[in-house]
Amino acid sequence: MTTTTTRPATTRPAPSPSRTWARRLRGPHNEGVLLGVIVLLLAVILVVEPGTLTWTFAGDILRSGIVTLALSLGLLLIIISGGMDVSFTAIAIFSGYSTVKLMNELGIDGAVWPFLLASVIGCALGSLNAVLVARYRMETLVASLGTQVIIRGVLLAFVGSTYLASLPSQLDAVGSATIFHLGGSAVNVLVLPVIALCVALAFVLKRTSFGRSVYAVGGDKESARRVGLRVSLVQTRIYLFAGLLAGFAGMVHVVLSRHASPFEIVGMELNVIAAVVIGGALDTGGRGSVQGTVLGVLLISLVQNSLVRLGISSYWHMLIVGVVILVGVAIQARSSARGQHRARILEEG
Amino acid sequence: GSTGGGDDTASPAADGERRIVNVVKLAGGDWFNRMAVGNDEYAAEHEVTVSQTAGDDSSEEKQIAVLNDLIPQRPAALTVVPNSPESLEAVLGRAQDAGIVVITHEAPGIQNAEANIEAFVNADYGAHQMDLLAECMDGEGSYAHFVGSLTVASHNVWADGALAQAEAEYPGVTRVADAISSEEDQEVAYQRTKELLATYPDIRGFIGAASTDVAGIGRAIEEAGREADTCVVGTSTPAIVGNQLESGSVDVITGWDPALAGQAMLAAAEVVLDGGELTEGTDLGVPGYESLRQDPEVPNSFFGDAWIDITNDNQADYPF
Amino acid sequence: MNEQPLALRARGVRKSYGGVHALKGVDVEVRAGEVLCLAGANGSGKSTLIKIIAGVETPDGGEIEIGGESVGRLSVTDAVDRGVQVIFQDMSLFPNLTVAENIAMSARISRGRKIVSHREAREVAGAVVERLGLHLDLDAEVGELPISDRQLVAICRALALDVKVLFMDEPTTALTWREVDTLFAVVNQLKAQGVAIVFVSHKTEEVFGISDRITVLRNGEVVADDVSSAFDHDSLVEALLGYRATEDRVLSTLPEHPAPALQVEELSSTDLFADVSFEIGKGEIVGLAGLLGSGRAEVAEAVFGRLPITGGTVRVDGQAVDVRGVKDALAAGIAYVPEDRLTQGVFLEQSIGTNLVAASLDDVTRTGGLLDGKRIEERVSSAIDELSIKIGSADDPVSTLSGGNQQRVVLGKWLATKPQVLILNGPTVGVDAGSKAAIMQILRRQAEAGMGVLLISDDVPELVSVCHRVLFIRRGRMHGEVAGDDVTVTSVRERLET
Amino acid sequence: MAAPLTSIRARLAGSNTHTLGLVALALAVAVLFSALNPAVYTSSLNIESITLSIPEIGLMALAISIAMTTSGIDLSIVSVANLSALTAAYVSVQGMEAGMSTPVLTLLAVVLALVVGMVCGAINAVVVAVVGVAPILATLATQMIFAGAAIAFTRGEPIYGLTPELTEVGSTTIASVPLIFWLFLVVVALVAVVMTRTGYGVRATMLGASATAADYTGIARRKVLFQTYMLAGTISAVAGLVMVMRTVSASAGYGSSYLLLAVTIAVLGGANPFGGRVAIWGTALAALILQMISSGINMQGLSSYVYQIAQGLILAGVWIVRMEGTRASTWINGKRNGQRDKPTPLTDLPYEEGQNDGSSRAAAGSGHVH
Ligand SMILES: Nc1ncnc2c1ncn2[C@@H]1O[C@H](COP(=O)(O)OP(=O)(O)OP(=O)(O)O)[C@@H](O)[C@H]1O
Ligand SMILES: Nc1ncnc2c1ncn2[C@@H]1O[C@H](COP(=O)(O)OP(=O)(O)OP(=O)(O)O)[C@@H](O)[C@H]1O
Ligand SMILES: [Mg+2]
Ligand SMILES: [Mg+2]
Repeated sequence: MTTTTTRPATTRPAPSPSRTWARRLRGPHNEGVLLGVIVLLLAVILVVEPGTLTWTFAGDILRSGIVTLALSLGLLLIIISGGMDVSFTAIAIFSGYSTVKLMNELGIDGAVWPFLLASVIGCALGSLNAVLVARYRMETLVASLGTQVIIRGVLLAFVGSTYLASLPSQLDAVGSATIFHLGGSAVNVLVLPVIALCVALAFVLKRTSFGRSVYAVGGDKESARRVGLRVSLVQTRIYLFAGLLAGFAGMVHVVLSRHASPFEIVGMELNVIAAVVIGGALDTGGRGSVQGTVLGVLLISLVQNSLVRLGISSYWHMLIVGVVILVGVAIQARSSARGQHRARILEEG
Repeated sequence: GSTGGGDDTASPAADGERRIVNVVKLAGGDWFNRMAVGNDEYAAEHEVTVSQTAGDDSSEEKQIAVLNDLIPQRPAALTVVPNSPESLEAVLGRAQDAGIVVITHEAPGIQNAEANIEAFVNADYGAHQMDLLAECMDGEGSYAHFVGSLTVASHNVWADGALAQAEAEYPGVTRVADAISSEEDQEVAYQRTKELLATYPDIRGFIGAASTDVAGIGRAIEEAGREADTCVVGTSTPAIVGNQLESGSVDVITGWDPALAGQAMLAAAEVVLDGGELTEGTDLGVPGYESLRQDPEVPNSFFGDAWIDITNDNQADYPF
Repeated sequence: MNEQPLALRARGVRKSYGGVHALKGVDVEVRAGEVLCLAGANGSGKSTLIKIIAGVETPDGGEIEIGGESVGRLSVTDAVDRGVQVIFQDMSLFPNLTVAENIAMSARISRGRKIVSHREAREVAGAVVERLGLHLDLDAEVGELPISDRQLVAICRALALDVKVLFMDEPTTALTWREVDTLFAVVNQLKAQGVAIVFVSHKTEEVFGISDRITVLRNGEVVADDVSSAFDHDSLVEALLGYRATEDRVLSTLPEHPAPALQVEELSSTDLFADVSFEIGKGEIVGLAGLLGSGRAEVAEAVFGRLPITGGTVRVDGQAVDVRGVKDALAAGIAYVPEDRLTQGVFLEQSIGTNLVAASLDDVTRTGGLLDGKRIEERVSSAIDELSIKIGSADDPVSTLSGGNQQRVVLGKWLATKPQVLILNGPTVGVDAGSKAAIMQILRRQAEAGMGVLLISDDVPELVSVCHRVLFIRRGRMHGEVAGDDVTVTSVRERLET
Repeated sequence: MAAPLTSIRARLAGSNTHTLGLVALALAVAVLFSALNPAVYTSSLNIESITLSIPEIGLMALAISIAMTTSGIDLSIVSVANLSALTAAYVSVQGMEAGMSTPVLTLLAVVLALVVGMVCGAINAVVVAVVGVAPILATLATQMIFAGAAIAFTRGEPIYGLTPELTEVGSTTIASVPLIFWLFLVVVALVAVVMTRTGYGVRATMLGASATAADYTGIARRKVLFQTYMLAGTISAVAGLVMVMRTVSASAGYGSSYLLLAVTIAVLGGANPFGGRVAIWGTALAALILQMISSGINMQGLSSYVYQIAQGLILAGVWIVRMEGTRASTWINGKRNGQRDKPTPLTDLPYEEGQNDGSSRAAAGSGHVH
């Protein structure tokens, strides 16, 4: 095919090499900045209390971050699509608790299928959000406020409100199955499926049509519709998928803590949201990555796990965690504001 | 009759029968379900209808709302286990103004109640836990104290009582840090214990105040394989830590029977409703509350002698 | 040409939004290899028709045939599968995705792949960009691109797939005339390949330059349909308006020696423009011309306090003004009608009345701090009368108005602040010829009342029709001026090109 | 010609049908529960109970509603209220110990509590308006900071006690309605005037409707945000005063369950999380409705979890009814005008081109840095 002209359509100078370098270092969602903050924090700990940084410490952080991480994955999906969710904690505990309760009542046991069952329950509960958001176009935060109280209410009123002190034995065995030790800290086998889910979600987001649709919907819903994406279908899938992930996370929580209490997890939602957002997912949608979320969870776990080790009185813990979260979201806000440039117009000289 | 789970607050009383509502910290949960069992037993034996209710989470504001909503229904008496005694004063005052008798539990120093019935003197209870811990630790070593939250008064009194006892009686026993909050969450207790074990490798004792604290502590100790050289003492129930008592990761739990505490409140309410008076030595007819002690400084404050120590050996005796 | 088969045929298409009848039974036909221009004033229903044929909107009635086949309910993917592609008026891009991904998006969706490959996306996009002879950074995020590049991305996206019917809804509003040339070359190429093209533009020159046939819509109905040669400029404008309008040079009367309203001296803003100096007298209408991306909008935004000034001075009425923000500019008496009416100019979902007083709230506040309802009412009704804004009720949201009326609301908002200097950036973009003439008339009237006006526009005849002088800017520096009788369409074009 | 003042009301009126719906809902709830148990539900004691419970949560919802008008949110309301309550209680207790005259002390306690609220609001404002953090995240963090400060300051212990005057205000009733409820109504009325009849209120609404257009209209974004978060902080402080007057005590942990409830009430009242809508009286109405339901459910002896479920169902239900109502009326109009060959299947309705998309479009289009 013969082309018409060869003149440049736009006379914008190419971005300077230093800027592209800085941009790459920063990462598409400011992951680089976050990594910097984490390194800085580690350096501070190293100076203040060098004995703290041990393999055991790493193992403990892994252990404490794993549930938050599992919970954050579904939320990430929702935040990328431009939504907000506070119901995932209720979905998680509903799925985990009712699975164990069911196993107890029927007297059946298992190690793997309970996780699948909990995921299915989570998916079913996610469909409530899906209906409200995709069918009725309800504002996502509002929809999830409603479903959170409904799901928790149904759980406590109709499923059960008692503490289940022990899990069926095969399931409990998962909770004590160690794959290896990091220092003095046992690394539970459930780390593997959670890591696998992270990898899988990263793949889904980057390399699948569905994943790219999530970004597209988060970027501009009307544009998505106009290129032929069925926005409500994408949203339905997102909320089902997020429900499934929350259900799985609930089971991870229950198994790792080796008991089931219907009063747990709910109340954690703001912490998880903070982790995801510090990880670079803007609340306006269209942005976010699994890598960033992992770093966000890491940062928050790091802070929460080092306070006692640094000998800081517990009266100060909440204040310090709050300050760290504030610094994290502020850095994100500043660097994404800096990301918007006006193209240079003026000729040199 | 009565049921747990707060399902029938206003079940209409049989004509002329006295109606008492038991307002607890949180709807559901083993502890208060056990209290409801006690209520049931009491109701079966006396001419009284008892029901239990609570907010949907253990916050004082929800409890206030529940009480507020109950006042217009004018039950004869309210037996209340406050989430925060101070916050409830005003609404309990309203209840009293409406002619309702108010009896509380776990609310030392409360003013707007005809009586507050404690299973024991809180500071003594803390000291008793310290005695148990020190005995287990042979009077040597450092320990940490968990409370459900830094804003739960009784937990903090226990912690102070234990510390005072250690300072007075066990010079070898020291506390490693301020009381640590578990946020009433077993998982948090577990995490903090792991951090404590890492930070203070020679720590030897743990006391937990919230009923799930020792469960979390015990789990961390089990994972670290430190059952043998650590001592875990705390307030809990066999339903929660039975397994760990068995495995030795938790050594002794202490507490009181919520069923009996519930009954003691009902009995006290009936004494007042019948025009009687609670005094030093009153017998409520409930085990452990046969001879109430009255606080000389706070006349509406009464103590039973109802704490129990539960080890693996006797846990079968306490089905809650 | 007429031998070619019908590529698209719509019959009796109807659509209403609430009470607004956007289309009242429209018949349109295009043949393969034909360029049809869909002409019509603002709100005449052009975009609605396109959205319906693209499967974005559902019609209330009517029949659509694509490639000789009647289609029932049409979804976007159905339309794409049948070879329909659209360059939407608002571009409909994804600001958070890269250029490559934006361009390859419809291709990806239509292929229905489950797994995507970034390499493939870059290849697809690269091929289109190269075919069109464009230079676009495929890895840049669209949200960071200037508006003209976004327009190019939207064009590329529509051409990434095999296309049989191409709709172009005002694709040139953000382009310089050079880029328009490139686009037209592409259109001619596609035409030669037998693609049917439906082109929408408000610029009559473009319409005559490219189209074989013209279908004119007015108020949701087809009022004329003929080969282009059957129309001339005046008859086309008359068809779309239903009455005659002209674009002759009519200047407002200028005082002998006008006192300066705005003096800009050696103004600079890092990376954007430098040493910009000019003066506007009271009663004078001055044009500022330059290609898109020449810095003309940036100068205006800097004077209005939206961009940082790094050197030089601004004087209003002889007084130096330290413009650090919009508030300072407003206080000095500078008003600015921005480029993008929908996002910058109006509060779409707020009422017309509120929009009209939004910039002058302090004037309608009583000493106690409460708003003065009576004064507001007077202001609003006088603005509505003065600017002849056509509305149902002042309580209706601005979004219910047509483009021209929305722009009058923006003007009204600023005139209420009684500015000394009024700067307008593309005030008639996407405004029909009738409203355009009315807006120019408003400018002349305001100038005669002593206001200094700076008019930035791409529309050369428009500049010629009202400006006493025209200034030129190029790559961030002033580039001469023409004044008085030297202001002609030819002279301005020449200046722009060199 | 209608004036913009009325049009500001008309915007309310855009949600006016909404407000009317809320009134109808309130009546329905009142009738339902009165019928179920007239003796208790309509007793003056019950009215007193209901009106006693509303003010603190209603005020917090009001603070959120205002933040939502500017398309923000304030998650720090409960922490701020607690800090203010603690301040009032602390000043009272310390002052009475020092033997200060109680009227002076009362004034001091109230003023300091309000100042604390304003300072917290100003901190939120700095983070939102100057640093540029999205409000939901900014206040998520400051909420922890304020609560953390309260815990660090009190070591978690409640402060018990208040000047006699404040205690009196908290326990006085007029016509079987508590004084604090009348106070609440006054605050609501004042805020409604501020939001609909002052320059600030209109600017805040405009800013919420479109931040970009507000910038180009010379509405000082930072200033308006500052005023907004200071106002929200002050209202939270009033809520804190109401709390402390009601309970005669304050603690760092009080009211943790109020946060999501307050958001729910604000939304139910008609606030739009995307901004541009003023819903002050609607918020007050929504607080009333939820409290009436809570009281009725308790009266029926149902578990508090049933109330939770009801709360969620109402939130979702109000929305669904509104949506289905719109669908139905479009459909009926279409029929009446003979404009429709066949009814549009519900699932195929185009994606709403509302403010929602408008604002995302606006955000995408604004690449300007200042
Ligand atoms: N989503 C909508 N909701 C309500 N009314 C609408 C909607 N879309 C279009 N309209 C109305 O339908 C009519 C036709 O609009 P349309 O966008 O098709 O006009 P147009 O000819 O493309 O105008 P322009 O030249 O300004 O682009 C207008 O009155 C417009 O206000
Ligand atoms: N551009 C604006 N944006 C937002 N609010 C404004 C603006 N202009 C005025 N106001 C509000 O109107 C009130 C009265 O306006 P006035 O012009 O007297 O104050 P101001 O000089 O803008 O205030 P400041 O002293 O902070 O600059 C101000 O206190 C402010 O609340
Ligand atoms: Mg041991
Ligand atoms: Mg159009």
